[in-house]
Amino acid sequence: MKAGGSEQELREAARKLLKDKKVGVVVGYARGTGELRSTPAFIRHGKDADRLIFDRTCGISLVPHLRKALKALPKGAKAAVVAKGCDGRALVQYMAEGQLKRDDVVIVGVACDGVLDPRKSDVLSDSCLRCRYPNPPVYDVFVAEPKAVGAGDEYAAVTEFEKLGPEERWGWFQTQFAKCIRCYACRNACPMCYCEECFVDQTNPLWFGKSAEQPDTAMFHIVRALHTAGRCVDCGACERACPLGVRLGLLNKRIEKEIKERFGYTAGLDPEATPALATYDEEDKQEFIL
Amino acid sequence: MPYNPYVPIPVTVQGVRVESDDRTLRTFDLAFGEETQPFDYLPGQFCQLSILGKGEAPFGLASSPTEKEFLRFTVNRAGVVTTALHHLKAGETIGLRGPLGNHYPVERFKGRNVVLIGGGFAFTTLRSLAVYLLANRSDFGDITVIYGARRPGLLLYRDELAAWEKRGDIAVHLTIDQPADGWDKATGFVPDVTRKVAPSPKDAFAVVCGPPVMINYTLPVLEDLGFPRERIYTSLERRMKCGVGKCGRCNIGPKYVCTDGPVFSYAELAALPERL
Amino acid sequence: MNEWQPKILAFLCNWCSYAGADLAGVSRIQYPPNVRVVRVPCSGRVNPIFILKSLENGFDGVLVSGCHPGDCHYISGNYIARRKFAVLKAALEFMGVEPGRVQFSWVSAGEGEKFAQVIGQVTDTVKGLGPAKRLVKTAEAPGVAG
Amino acid sequence: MSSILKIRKQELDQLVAALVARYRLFGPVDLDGTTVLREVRSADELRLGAALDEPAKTVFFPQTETLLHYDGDKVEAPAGRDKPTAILGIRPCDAKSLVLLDRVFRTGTHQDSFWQRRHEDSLVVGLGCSLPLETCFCNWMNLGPFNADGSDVMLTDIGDAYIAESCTDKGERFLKAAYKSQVQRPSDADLDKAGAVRGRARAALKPPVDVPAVKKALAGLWDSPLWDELTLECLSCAACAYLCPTCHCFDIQDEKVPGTSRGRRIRIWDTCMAALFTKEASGHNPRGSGKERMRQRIMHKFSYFVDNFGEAACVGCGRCIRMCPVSLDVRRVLERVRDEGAAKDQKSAKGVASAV
Repeated sequence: MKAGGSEQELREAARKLLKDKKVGVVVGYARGTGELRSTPAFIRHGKDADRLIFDRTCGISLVPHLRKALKALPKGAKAAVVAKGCDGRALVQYMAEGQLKRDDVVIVGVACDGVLDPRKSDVLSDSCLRCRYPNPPVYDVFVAEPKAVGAGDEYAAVTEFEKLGPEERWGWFQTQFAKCIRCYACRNACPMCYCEECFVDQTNPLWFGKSAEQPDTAMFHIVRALHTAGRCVDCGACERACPLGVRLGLLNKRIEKEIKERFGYTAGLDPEATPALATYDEEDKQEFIL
Repeated sequence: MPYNPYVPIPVTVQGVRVESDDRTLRTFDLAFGEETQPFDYLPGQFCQLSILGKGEAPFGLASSPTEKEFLRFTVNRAGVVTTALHHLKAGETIGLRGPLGNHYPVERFKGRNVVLIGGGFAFTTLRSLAVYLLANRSDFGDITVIYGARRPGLLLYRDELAAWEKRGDIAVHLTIDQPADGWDKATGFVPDVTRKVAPSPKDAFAVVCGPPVMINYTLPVLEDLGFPRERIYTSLERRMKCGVGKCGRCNIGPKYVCTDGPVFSYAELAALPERL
Repeated sequence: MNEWQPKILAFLCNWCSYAGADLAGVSRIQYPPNVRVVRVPCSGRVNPIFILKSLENGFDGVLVSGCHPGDCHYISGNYIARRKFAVLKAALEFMGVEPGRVQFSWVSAGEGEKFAQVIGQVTDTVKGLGPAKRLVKTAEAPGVAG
Repeated sequence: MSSILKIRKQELDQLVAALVARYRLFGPVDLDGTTVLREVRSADELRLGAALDEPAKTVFFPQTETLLHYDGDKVEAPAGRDKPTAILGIRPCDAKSLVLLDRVFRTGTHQDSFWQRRHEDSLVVGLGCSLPLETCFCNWMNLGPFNADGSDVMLTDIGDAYIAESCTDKGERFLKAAYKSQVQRPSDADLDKAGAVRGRARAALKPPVDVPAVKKALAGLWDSPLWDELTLECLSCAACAYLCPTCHCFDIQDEKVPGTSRGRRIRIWDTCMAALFTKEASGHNPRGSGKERMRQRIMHKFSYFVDNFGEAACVGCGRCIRMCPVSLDVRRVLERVRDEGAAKDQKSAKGVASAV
């Protein structure tokens, strides 16, 4: 894929940030192996800015890489990060959760048309097909023009799935779990999985077995979905990271829907809002409680 | 049944003794079950002790092969398995795999002087070695023990140390980090005491066991004193699972602590890339 | 004939529901004996992991019971819990786990009758569902073949 | 003498039936869009030729394996096998990985009985690799898309049929027993086609990097900043290790059935990329940071394994590249190692020169 106009703008923006000493590093995308993959790039010198790309292959969430880059920088130094709409939402959620100060990071927003599902070379990721937030909610620099906000029913796939009977739904999830090898690529690629120690790595107590059998694998995925409930920005990085095509974004989306309908909260839009599961409303519905 | 390196044999707890005054160390004497074949071993080797349902962990044999009646282990309570071991009572059965790993080169020690240098609760296999040397006393030259702990109450096998001090055929130098009430022996860290009291390197071997920091400071002292690297031995610890060279976690460079070690000469260690 | 009896685990908050259970006992109100109780300081202390772990360990149903809204000893523990449980319930149902397996209730210290009634209701529901299969870790894992 | 015969694709059933009669047969199958190795009983389950997402090791060294069952103090080893194992349709890279793993599990002071009893008497019917992927680099590792090492029989796909060739005595005996007199010999045209397929596959691979030079360079790069840089890119997940056909590290865990005295001890794949791998109960961790873990992974594969087993622990299957969530390419790592090593050599040569 050729470097388009916005890619040149992106490189120019990176060069300027480095030249003006606004940031110590620009975390962005470079070409990975083959035409369909990208890889994280840590640009520290203007001359390397030409490595930067942005196109439909840039499906990694760079937020985990930004976290590492910030740690590696001297105290007080800032990092810039290339952020799609979903990545920007993840950064906003970080701010809402007290994980990142707005001033620590320079957000280079990019207009996103969706990224490819790495397992199907010419199809957009599920999360992109239903995306309503192509532009980061906050940014310092924006490369090219912001996109029109997505329309359509973002929960169509959830609604469709719910039409199936419980047996079929369970069967589908069992198939997904059967593919899982517990490499934790989903967790490590997830911007919101930033715990210092994940519950599956705790040994005393050992919450769930370490086997790749059921229900140990299921428990990992369910608890991960619950831990990201009200925080997940549906960037789809987990599904794209999965080497075996486990598709659990649907469960996250269902949880997101519940939280939106019940509590009127959508993650990653407002850095001042308290995350849905860290607060309450006395009037919350409780029809399910005996 | 075909050979299976992962199946432990049952052993019975004969006796349990609280070893340190902070109760974090316990010594277990184990006996072979009726249906299990006793094995032979040499000082420096280790076993995997297992509590079914909790797991396994490696421990150096603190008994000497000359003590036929029991296998002795001293266990520091740190994780899940060691905590479960600390709850054991006499008469209970646990699993054991071993003996594993290599051993101190006792054949090479024959006719030579041996100095044993220990720190903290890593004195276990040194006890095994000392008892072995004393049981075959005429085979060896001078035997010197230098052993230190943070406090007197953390020294292992205190009754035995006292008995050795009374014997004329083994020199014992005990030390603690800081002066303490009632302590009339040396104070100071093991490397410093070693520098003061170590015997001549002539015809001598040194064996060092202790926490990594103690080993790191003691090895150069021995070298300064004139011990060649080939005659300094140490025993290493690493997190282990299989104990038989397969599971891949205890390596230091290309060497596996479980099968190539745990005993290494300083010369071998110096050739490895990773530090302790 | 021996009817199958479900095993149900109940996490009861120390201040209300546990006292409610106590009152039911002292008042000699009959309720099904299928429930094992874990006393917790607050319904807010119940991590969804506890509930999932109970199912994995073979409980056919799980009940979490706390103070009525406004009565929480820690002011807001049950409000926060209510949000967590709503999400957990939706997620499990979406996956095809029977909704009756995991239930929630508010029972105050004075509601011995209600406690007995909740236990009766939960037990009946779980009985209707039959033994739990989904998310249960079976006693013997597949042996080594080949 | 080795047998060569032609198996029409619509007659693959006969081969599968012959394998199933003698072996517990594993082959590539589709699982919701992912190609995995599973037990198969008939040819129509197979998805031959698709790039296998799981490595062949899963057959002999499954991700989860019961080492023993226990009840109270009583310990029981799991029941043995009933039939030997066969694998159909793995590529030569995967077949070679089994040879390397056999060295790990079968040599040294202890033999791994679990690996042994599965691997012993096993039969591998490999499928030559007609279409190397962009991520393939078997030629770097002294292998090729039709390398026979590890296969007992090798198939070459010529379109409507496979040319089957025995590579070992075991493979020869199997083909003889399976096909007896009804063998269809390939025509010269068939053999030409097979030759062309092989030639095309070899030509598709990119020129290799000198891997022995990489091993030499690694010796001097213990403290290289390379490891820090790679750690920044790497997510520290286990995709590369678990999907690597030669990675063999494992963990051992005990499980207990709640409310009983019964349970099992299992082994599960583990990875040197995880902090927990070497963390001791005291909290001490000899490989406490990502840098040390990244170094361990590369060193183990391309240096230590060579020291211990004579070859690198890599067969160039490229799964770690294809499956890496961040497209961290091990070939790029090896090139960087080689270049840094060369730069270092040059520097020290200069140093010597100036000292003289």
